[in-house]
Amino acid sequence: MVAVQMQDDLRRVLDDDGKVLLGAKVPQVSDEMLHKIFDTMMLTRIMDDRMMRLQRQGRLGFYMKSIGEEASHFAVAPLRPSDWVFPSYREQGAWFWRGYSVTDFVNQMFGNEKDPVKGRQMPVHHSANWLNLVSISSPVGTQIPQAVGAAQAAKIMGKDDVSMVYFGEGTSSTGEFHVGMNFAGVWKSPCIFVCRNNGWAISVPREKQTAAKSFAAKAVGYGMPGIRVDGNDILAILQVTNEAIERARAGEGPTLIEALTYRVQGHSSSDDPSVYRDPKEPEIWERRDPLARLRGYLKQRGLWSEAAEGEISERHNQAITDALAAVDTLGPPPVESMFDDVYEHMPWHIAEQKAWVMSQERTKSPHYHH
Amino acid sequence: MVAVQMQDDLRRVLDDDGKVLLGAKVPQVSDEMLHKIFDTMMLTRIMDDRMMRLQRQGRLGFYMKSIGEEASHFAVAPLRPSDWVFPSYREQGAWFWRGYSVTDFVNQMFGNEKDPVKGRQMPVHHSANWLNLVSISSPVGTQIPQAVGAAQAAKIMGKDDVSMVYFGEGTSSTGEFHVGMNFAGVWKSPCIFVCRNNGWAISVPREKQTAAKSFAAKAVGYGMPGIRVDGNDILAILQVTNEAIERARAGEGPTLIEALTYRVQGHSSSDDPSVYRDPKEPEIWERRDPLARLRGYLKQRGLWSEAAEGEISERHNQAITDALAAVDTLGPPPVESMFDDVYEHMPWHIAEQKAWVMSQERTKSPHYHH
Amino acid sequence: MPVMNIIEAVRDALRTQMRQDQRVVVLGEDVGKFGGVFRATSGLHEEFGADRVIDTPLAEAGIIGAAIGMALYGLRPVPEIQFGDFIYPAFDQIVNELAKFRYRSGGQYPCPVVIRTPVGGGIRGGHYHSQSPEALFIHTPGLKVIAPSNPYDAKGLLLAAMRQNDPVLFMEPKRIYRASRGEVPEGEYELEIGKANVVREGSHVTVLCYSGMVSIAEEAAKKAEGQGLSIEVVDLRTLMPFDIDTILASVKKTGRCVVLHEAPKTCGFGAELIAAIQERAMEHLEAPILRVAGLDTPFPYTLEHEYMPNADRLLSTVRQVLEW
Amino acid sequence: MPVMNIIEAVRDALRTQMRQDQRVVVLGEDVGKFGGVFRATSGLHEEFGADRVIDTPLAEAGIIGAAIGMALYGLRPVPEIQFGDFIYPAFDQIVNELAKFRYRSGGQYPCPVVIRTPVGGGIRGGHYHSQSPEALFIHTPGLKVIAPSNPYDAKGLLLAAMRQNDPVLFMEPKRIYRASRGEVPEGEYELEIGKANVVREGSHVTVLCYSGMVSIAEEAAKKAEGQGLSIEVVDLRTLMPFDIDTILASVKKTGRCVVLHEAPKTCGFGAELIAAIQERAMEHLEAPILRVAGLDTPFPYTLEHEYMPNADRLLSTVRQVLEW
Ligand SMILES: Cc1ncc(C[n+]2csc(CCOP(=O)(O)OP(=O)(O)O)c2C)c(N)n1
Ligand SMILES: Cc1ncc(C[n+]2csc(CCOP(=O)(O)OP(=O)(O)O)c2C)c(N)n1
Ligand SMILES: [Mg+2]
Ligand SMILES: [Mg+2]
Repeated sequence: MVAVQMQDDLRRVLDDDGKVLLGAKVPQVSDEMLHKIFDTMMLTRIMDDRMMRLQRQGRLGFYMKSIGEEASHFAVAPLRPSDWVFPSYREQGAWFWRGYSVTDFVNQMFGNEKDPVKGRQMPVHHSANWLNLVSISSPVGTQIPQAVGAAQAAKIMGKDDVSMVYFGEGTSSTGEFHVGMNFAGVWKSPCIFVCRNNGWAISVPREKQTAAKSFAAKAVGYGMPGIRVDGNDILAILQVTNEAIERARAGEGPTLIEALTYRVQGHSSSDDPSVYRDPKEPEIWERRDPLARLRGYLKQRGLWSEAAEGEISERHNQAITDALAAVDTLGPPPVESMFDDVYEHMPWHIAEQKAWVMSQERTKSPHYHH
Repeated sequence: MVAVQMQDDLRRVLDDDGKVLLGAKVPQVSDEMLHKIFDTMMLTRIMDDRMMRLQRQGRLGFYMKSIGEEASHFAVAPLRPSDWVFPSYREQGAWFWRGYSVTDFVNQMFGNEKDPVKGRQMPVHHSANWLNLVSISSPVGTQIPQAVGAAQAAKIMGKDDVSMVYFGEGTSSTGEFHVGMNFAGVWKSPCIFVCRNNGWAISVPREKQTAAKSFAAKAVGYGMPGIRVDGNDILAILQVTNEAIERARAGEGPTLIEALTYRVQGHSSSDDPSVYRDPKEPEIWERRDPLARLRGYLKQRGLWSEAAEGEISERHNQAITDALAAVDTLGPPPVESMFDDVYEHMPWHIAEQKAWVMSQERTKSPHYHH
Repeated sequence: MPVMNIIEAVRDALRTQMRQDQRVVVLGEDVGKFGGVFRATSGLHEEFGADRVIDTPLAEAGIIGAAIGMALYGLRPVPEIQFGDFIYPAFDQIVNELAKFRYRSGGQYPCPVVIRTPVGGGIRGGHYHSQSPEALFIHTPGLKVIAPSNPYDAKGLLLAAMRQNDPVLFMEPKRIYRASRGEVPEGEYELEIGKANVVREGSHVTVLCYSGMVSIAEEAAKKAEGQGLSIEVVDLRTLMPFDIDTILASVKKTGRCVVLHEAPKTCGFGAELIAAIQERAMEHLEAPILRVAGLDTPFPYTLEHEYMPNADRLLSTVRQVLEW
Repeated sequence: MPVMNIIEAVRDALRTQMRQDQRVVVLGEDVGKFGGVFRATSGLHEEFGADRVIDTPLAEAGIIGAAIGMALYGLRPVPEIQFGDFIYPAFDQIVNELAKFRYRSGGQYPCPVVIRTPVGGGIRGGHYHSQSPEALFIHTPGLKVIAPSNPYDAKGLLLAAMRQNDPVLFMEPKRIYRASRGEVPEGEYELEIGKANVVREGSHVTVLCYSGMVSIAEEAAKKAEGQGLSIEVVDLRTLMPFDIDTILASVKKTGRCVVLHEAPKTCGFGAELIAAIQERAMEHLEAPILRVAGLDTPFPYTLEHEYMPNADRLLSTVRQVLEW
């Protein structure tokens, strides 16, 4: 898992310091896009840090970091706004890239009255229909056949939108992975499958998820191309997703991308990886940090300065601080709202329960924190 | 699908007439075993014919033929009695090979008082725990992870038994196929997966089940060997299953076998294939009939005579006639028995329902036929 | 008005709506060229093409998962699950995804998928071609559950289902797919979802039923009539949300009630009806509400007619309630 | 006697039985080295090795499917489903296979699999880490369903479950996994499956409850006591088969009853209890039986304590029943 450099089926453009590898083809990416990716990757990392700190302070119920895996989030970068994205729970960068605001993000964490999903779901379960970012759910893998359905719907409706779906390597063990991949293969749906192989599914290492040589190899069973890419190499990510999107849009069908990366921290704020893995393992991967590599590349291209990074960092930190300050003034969603959206129109039995609950003594939700 | 001869990844030993192909390695099979296979294959075909005729006469509720696919049933031939078999619904030959009697078979068809499963399930849903043949269920694919569990249990308990599981190519699309194959790969379970690729899943042709090059190719995704074999070539079947069983018993793990064959008739007695497929298609395959090819091979080896075949045919027909005659004297299972076996000991609520039903006017089951 | 059976009425509803609304697509196992194992979609593939009448690989989780994605993107999928007994591989997609999409996204993502599936026994189908799983879905907030008993209702309710914006489980009574015949208007009409139908008025006892059991109740009511016993038969038609007003009105009138369904008794929908009625109308009840239901065993093969409720059992239970 | 919490009691039951019976194996996601996300299996991997404490790939259908095969071959698997909310991918294996194996094989193939899974809300888990799916399994003939409320019962019932021959769904109340503490005997003992426990005697009204709701009922009963109101609290412990005798005895004594559960009200287990009681003891009922239950919405996050039943709601409903 560690010896990434030695795997010759792996697409790479940058070395671990962010230098372009000898003979590597650099994808066409505008400086503007590179800047924006760097900026958004910074935001992602800063947000992770801030949220995790809040969680440790007991102010937030739950959080899931993605540190070390952020490059894979930008597989969405070459998409058009009209394309659809079906995320799992660990691609914060994809949300910010598409325009999800720091305020929405923070409000969702708190499940407060401004939470776009009205306090209905746990932290990190976003939804933004105005960005074609589909509601995240906890059961892993369910989004995979859904993404295929959306891709196929576009095709049926004569549009050239594509779908992109994210999931972890552990999730490739689910039945949903199989049925989704298989439908896409048969239907030639314009769907791009991004498997973030971060080495771990909670405490279970990837060797216990599959005996296949790689996750990309699974594409063979579905008659689609499977590509392994260094998931910490932003240029390689952009290269392979560009290709996959082009294929999909041209009607040539789906692609499976395995982004080889590493879950540097615990699975979530509830996890303690020291129980099940060697604390040395993350250290090796930290040297391959995607943000540092992008920074290295930008430096070489003369696109980076300490001042600029300082400005980015400050701006994002400030935005988060502002959003958190606003949070202090926000309460939970109104109790009445708990009964909305089960159906389009409230049926009698829910109306009855609502009336009853509202007539009862109010429960003060013991864990609604500011 | 038709051009079997041209597929070079396909294991074959016999040509379409039953002659050994130039350079083919003939597996070690005793004359006795060949005789027994021929005998059992004859029984399978005769049984199919007789049952289907009964069904057409309205005496039987339902039937599923396997004509043209019988060679694949004898993948079980190299197994030991202590090995376990998880069949689907279309491997009659496997049951007879292991010692399931004509009488049991016929009684199961009628769901009568002598039915080994007590009239609980539809025709062709056998169960024979004394032969390590596991109860068939209609939901396809469910037996696949179960077979892996049994195989793994043997390993855990330090026995060298193996499991063999049958399913159709359509069933490879289910989530259960994936999770079963994947567990077996990771666990290196002694499990042999036999995919009967008979070209059709009811009305759906194999091209609509997968975009993979073959079903055997799916093994790549699970880190196990996948072997394509001419499913109408009994010697090739014995060869590949021998190899797979040896590997499994030696602790080298699972194998996926795709037996390429063809569903010559309708899916079941309820089906009408003329609605969805070219009636010429089966004709081509009839020329590749596994029974005729085995007969051809036996002839060449001097192991066949018309008289012997006549005897076999007569013996089996007589056994079926006898079993059917006995059926005429048998009634349905007693109504009381309907309440047994839900649990080991009958709980109060079922006892109460039993008492109530027995106190009610008896319903004469309108479709209990003799 | 043309006379149709239930299969024809379902097909007519699908065809009518597909002609009107380009967004409606049908998908499932064998629904294409073959027209479905019960032929409910026969002719649709020819008329609307393979893009809108889609044969899928054999995977119910894929059928429903894909249908969800299609609905999110803007289609109106009407997936078929070949038998109700095979809906369980899609259970997670239905109860954790489809049912909760609107709610969990704060109303952002409605998910209008209408799942059609044949249910019920009496066709010599044994364990796996006979089940009645409605209770599992009624217990799942976010789903509507519809269970028509005749061609007229089937068409009107299916049309209504395809024109509203919530996920629906549409259960079709396969035993009487062809046996139940009746006049069905051509073209469009809708029956209101959530409204029961008093198919037969009576004064002594109310029988609540739905799907394949309605004809059994009617048969019993007819028999009873000769014996001076007046049974009111209420066909619930929609099980979620069920029509509490019609139910209460009838039970208050008769003072007695029996619930009839095919699914196993314990924790079946009958239990909910009883609980809901006694919560609201106990003072009107002159006897306990009893159930005639499927037995708490898996569905058997040979003895299926001993397993299933029938008119005699219903009448004997009605008498028990009357004599209480 | 040692004092344990529920997690410790479950672990102790597993360890005790695994020491006694070589056939017992544990399998599931993260149950090995990590010892389970709730640490219920912690230490077992070290003691019994990777062959008997098995980390599986991430697939619930595989976990249950494999467990079935293991049980058929002769092991005694005790699979863990990480959260009750994630049991649905295995739904087909549980309801169509595990539950029916003995029956469909004419008694040839018993299938003794004990599925452990944490259930219930109150841990800030939102939609997908809070559900209480018992009704779905109670409605499935062939399964036993057990739902202990405290460490003593958890160990005694889990031991009993692992020593009998039917499939069991063993639901553990995760909210009080650590909060509920009590004396638990060392070594072996069994509680009889199917027996309820009158945890508190009372004369005015019976409250039927189980799992995480028992402590809520006790809290309410304590509060009520000060107000001269005597509540009898019955902890059902086993939901299938439920202990009709104890239930009826209590309800006949008090004449009034409230059912308390976390799962959504409609078609929940409460409905069955009500139906069963009024069928058998209507003449003893002085008021309708009311339910205090989860609401008929998906389980929310922020407002989970508005969603879940609590002592105040129970008391207000008890008063409603008393004043009827
Ligand atoms: C169906 C289902 N089963 C179990 C879980 C519990 N669970 C949450 S995340 C997770 C591991 C997922 O690993 P992977 O797919 O590799 O994604 P990663 O967390 O590494 O990003 C598990 C088992 C779940 N959410 N859904
Ligand atoms: C889970 C499930 N879905 C649907 C069905 C209905 N069905 C029965 S057999 C069948 C086709 C199976 O095809 P295949 O696996 O190729 O086996 P074959 O019949 O060709 O032997 C279908 C769809 C089923 N039995 N189980
Ligand atoms: Mg992972
Ligand atoms: Mg087939």
